[in-house]
Amino acid sequence: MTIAGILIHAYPGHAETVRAMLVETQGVELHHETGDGRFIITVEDAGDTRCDDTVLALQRIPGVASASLAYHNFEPEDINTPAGPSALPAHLTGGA
Amino acid sequence: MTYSASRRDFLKTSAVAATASAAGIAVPGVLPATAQQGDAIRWDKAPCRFCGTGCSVLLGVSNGRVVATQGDPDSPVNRGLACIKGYFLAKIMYGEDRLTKPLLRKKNGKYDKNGDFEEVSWDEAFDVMAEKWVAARKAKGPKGVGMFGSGQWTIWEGYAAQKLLKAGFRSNSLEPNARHCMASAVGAFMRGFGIDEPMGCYDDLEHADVFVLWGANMAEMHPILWSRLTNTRLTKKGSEVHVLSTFENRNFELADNAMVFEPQTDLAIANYIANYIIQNKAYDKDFLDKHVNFTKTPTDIGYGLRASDPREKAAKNRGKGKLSKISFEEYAKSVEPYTLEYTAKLTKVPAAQLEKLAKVYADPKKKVSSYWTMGFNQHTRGVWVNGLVYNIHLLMGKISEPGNSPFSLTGQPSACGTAREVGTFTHRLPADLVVKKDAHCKFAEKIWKLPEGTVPRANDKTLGKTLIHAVAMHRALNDGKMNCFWVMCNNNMQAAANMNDESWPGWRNPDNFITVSDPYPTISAVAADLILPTAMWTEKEGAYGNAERRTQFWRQQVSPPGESRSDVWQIVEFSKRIKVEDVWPADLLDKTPEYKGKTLYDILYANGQIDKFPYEKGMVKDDRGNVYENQESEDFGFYLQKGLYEEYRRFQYEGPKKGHEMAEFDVYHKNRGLRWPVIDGKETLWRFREGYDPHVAKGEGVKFYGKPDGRANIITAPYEPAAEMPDKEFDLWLCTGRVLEHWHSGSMTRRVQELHRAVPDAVLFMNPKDAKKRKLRDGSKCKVATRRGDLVTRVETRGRNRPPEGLVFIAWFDASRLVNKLTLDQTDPLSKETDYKKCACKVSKA
Amino acid sequence: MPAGRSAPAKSSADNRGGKTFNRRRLITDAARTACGVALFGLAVGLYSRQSRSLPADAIRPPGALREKNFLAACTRCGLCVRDCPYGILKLAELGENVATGTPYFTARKGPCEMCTDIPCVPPCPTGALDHALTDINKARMGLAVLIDQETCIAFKGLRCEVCFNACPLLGKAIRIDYRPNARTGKHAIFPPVVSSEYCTGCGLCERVCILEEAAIKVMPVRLAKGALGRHYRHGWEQKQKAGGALVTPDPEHKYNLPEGMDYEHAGRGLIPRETAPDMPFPANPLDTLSKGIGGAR
Amino acid sequence: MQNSAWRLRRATGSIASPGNRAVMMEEVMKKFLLIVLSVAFMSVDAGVIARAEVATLRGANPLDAAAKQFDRRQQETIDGNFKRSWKQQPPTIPHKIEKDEINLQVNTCLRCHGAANYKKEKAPKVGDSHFIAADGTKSDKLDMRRYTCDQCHAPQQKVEPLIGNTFRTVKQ
Repeated sequence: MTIAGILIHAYPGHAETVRAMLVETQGVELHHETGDGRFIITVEDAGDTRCDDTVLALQRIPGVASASLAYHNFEPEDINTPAGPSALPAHLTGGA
Repeated sequence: MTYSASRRDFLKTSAVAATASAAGIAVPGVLPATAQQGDAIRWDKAPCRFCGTGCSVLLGVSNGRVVATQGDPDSPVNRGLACIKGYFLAKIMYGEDRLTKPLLRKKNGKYDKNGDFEEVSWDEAFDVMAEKWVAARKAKGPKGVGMFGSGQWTIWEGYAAQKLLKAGFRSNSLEPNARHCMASAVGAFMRGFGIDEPMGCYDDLEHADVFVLWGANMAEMHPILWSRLTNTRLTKKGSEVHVLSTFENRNFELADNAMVFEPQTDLAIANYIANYIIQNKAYDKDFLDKHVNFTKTPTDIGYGLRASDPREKAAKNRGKGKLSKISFEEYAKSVEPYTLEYTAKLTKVPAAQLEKLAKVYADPKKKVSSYWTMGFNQHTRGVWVNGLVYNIHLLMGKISEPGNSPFSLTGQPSACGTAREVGTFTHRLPADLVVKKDAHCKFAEKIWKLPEGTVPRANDKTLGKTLIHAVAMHRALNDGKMNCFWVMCNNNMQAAANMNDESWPGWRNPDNFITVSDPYPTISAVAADLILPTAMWTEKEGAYGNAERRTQFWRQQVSPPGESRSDVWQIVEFSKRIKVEDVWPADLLDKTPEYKGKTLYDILYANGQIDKFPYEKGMVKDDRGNVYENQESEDFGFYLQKGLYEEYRRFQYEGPKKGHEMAEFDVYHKNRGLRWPVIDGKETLWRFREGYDPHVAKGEGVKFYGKPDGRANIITAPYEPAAEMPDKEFDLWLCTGRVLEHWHSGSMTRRVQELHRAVPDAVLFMNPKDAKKRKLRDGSKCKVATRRGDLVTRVETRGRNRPPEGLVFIAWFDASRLVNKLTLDQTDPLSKETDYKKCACKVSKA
Repeated sequence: MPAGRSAPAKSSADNRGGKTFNRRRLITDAARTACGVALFGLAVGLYSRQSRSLPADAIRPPGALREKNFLAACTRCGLCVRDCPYGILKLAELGENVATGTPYFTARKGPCEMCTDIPCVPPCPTGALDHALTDINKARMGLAVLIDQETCIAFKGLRCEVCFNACPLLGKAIRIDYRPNARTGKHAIFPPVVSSEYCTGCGLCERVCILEEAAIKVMPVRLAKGALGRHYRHGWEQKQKAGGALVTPDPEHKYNLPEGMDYEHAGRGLIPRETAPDMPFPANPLDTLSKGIGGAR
Repeated sequence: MQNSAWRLRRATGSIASPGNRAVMMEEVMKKFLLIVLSVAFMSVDAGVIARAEVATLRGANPLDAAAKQFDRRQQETIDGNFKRSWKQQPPTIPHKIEKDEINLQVNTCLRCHGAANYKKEKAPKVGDSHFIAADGTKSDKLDMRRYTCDQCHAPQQKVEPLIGNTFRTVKQ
């Protein structure tokens, strides 16, 4: 599972078009917009398009000044942690 | 998969937080929340599904599924503990291959013995079955049909089957798999005390000073009792543990006196101890004078093999067991040959160890509890050897009081509660009654509202000899004398001895129609012609009775999968298909004309007694307001389980035999079991002793009231060799048994991955020296062969079981290595219980 | 997970070996266009995939999420380290076996002092340290484990109890489980027993352990704890937690008993009723005294 | 189903030994292969059940024939150590021990793990606790209570479940 957190800077006056493009791009989720042209988005694999290709594509969106990778998590899907008990059983040290 | 989604959400939130943090942007509400889900679980109690210990567990149910278990902290048996099998109880109902529809062998749309299994409706299944059963009953008489049940049946399932066979089909061909398990213990109780089941209870585990384990690998087979015994051994000053076995097992870890003896010579050891007590005049003369008769049993009685076997022809008193009275002096003389020297030589146990054992029995100050299970019961002299240990306890008066207890443990959860107490044996009726006695049959007919003569007598005027025991059933199937066989709640193809020569050809005999009811496709199921999918354990309301006479109930916790139905439902529903005219003769019906034109269901179950407790949906409740289903009662329109139980209970209170009294139905749903006899709501811990047992009057002290004169029998019996001993070709003893992680044929435990991974295969436990002689080593592939068959497995020389030279051990849980292809269908001629512990085999490289 | 896609090779290869083309391209391309902030982010991306197994003696600050989540959330900003008043926390450096840039402490060198205001948690920008943690006693940084009973002198019957006395949750997180000393036959053993219900994993006990190598050690919970299968509960604990039996206890049992005997249903079983008790003290006090002297000899 | 199958693997999987991340990477790779394999195994298995209708734990072996015999159980063999659940747990054995012997004459485990040779053999040394006698005294000789290594240290077997189990805990 690949998930990237990206900070997008839009050129002044292009926020509208950039937002529209971001919303339409598969695998992109818009989480926050500052009002001064900055967007916080997450990107993940979507269908045939992989996260990394999407990130590259982002930079070619007209009106995008920069797309900066701030967070990237990359891990095998759903295998690493067998869901453990949420509460710890208190048997190791106590009782019979 | 939900996990994956939540992980994705978590990572996204982290991504947003990190990005925002890096850019110096404050994003409200992005800190990852770690939500804790509470679990809404309904808890209720149930006895464990496995061994005869009778631990109670609490079952957690959520959304119609069992989701969790815990040992029941309020159970006096296990006080919240569970063994590894109990730990995984929640999983046994969820094997992926649960059967959900009846399956019938068919070809071209019709039943065909050689057809493939096809899904059919319950109607079609029962129609085909009823046709076969009626035809077989008509053509071959009462032995033409037979039913093989279980010590895992609930009490009412056993009782319903008892009525269906003995009253409905008028056939005594009803046996439980407890025949392979407890029959010798029963035989010895009846001969010695005239009443079945132990006089002591598990409290003896805390009260005894000395524990003697005679052929009971408690460490693996009764883990929770073992943990109680261990606690006593480690905390009680002066306590000791003596272990006897034909091979070293986990018990030996705790043994103060560990003895490996030559198979079958336990008979000699018990006699030596009696001799020691007499020689040293240690016996309790007063007790003997007041409470004991001395008797002897016929000797040279054969080995329960087919009559054509040369060993049977050679036996002088084949199958005989009638006791004759002797004097104390005659008894003393009969054990005189068992001197220390002779016994040590015969048994290969060092003399000092034997003497040490004899001394603890002979010490009047030491409280001794003796325990045994299959080592004694699965024995061609099982009734004898059970009795020989009672002899020792009776000689010393060390019986029926806290800590002084000869105690036969059981291997099934309701071997006592169902097989023995309900009496689902060919020769028995409920509450210790027997079909041999006319008065007992008449009493049953009275309770059941049947005309006199309905229940077949053992030697019936019109039906002839009607008794047929488990091993004989397979022989009868093989010979085509029995044509219909219904196996419930056990895996008898894997469990019965001598599969190649008897069971398999018997079941696949083209004349025969075999029905197997099981939750899973066991090897018995695939060997059958009709498979009925069964609701198991807490998918139905049930009751079990454990080895200390404790009766425990449970409610239906979850619905069975698909169309599966409980055994009791199957029995009662099947009875609707049988018209009484098809199975009863006209003269019997003339006595009760009102039964004409009725079905067995009308006569046996809708008889005004069993159907007298009304049932409405939602009426089974606990005191916390939880409502439970009861599928059977809903289907039949009355509280079936309660009706069956309350009718059964009349045998205990109104019958000719006292001492089996249980409390009313509703009482048991509120407690973790009561030990019978329960009189005026009081349970009984130790029987036959004044104060503890309400059936012993004030001033009587001790009274063995199962016998007319109130005296127990000391029964002398000699050492006699086993049926098949190692010889030049087959040079090793083969012993079979269980392991801690798997229960019986493994049909439940092997579907739990954790247990399977712990012990995946049955291996051959062998002495390294024996292995070396055969150019084998630990892990080598080897072929184990007897005169009846062979199998291939791997050698294990370093495992938990360490056989002496000359003996090998294989567990029987492994369906891929059917060890009962090797075993001999030998039985104790008295109890008819199979001896799975001793036959001759050879082992070679494979 | 669809097995047909290239995910396995991609993820398993990670940042080493030959199959990292896509991954590398992503990083390099992204880096090329990145400004200062993005460079920082890149560092995060790289570090987050470093060693995922934390050494047993590295303890995370209070409120740290489960290790895997913590690594995913921590941006290595160092704010928690900055705000630790005792200078206990440090950021892992390259070459250390802890993911570089992440905060941790080593109990034996310097345990968490358990500040009541937990100053290290609030500055965490991402919630890698859970802001919901406001009571330091609820922190679960790790779990103390009496790791070697063979060297712990308390288990030999020597009076030590140093860890017990040092514990900030004295009597709760570490209690003394009194036992008879079977060897001497007349003394007691005072072994410390840790209760995971209370232990915060601060490490004070490990710090103070008088042995050359501590016999009690704080370990990450995942190493220290067994985990019961989720289908199983310990009956007696559930009972205690629920404040009573989950399934109603039996009505009173009655037994057939001879005179002078009682029977306790869930407990001792058969009990002989007390007859006139013997005098608890010997008539002559000197008896006891002399006995004591004799024993000491 | 694949999830639980995987979990079985997980339990015997390894963790990276300090400073040896290459091993960890290999492990991750191995795990993935295992997932793919076990998914394949499961689907084949389910197919068999559907076709044969009633297959027992013997698989498709008819009752009157000999069942397929189990191969000598494969031990999981890895570099480094198996994960331990807790510190006091005796480490499980990550290599084959079939040729090892422990008897009165010889203990071949000690040839590598004994105090004399462990450095040369680059093997983990027998634990320090094994050099403490029952009375608490330390010595440089192995305490004989600890002589039977395989009493506590067990190799791990690779075993597939015979049949799946649909049990779910409340959270699943």
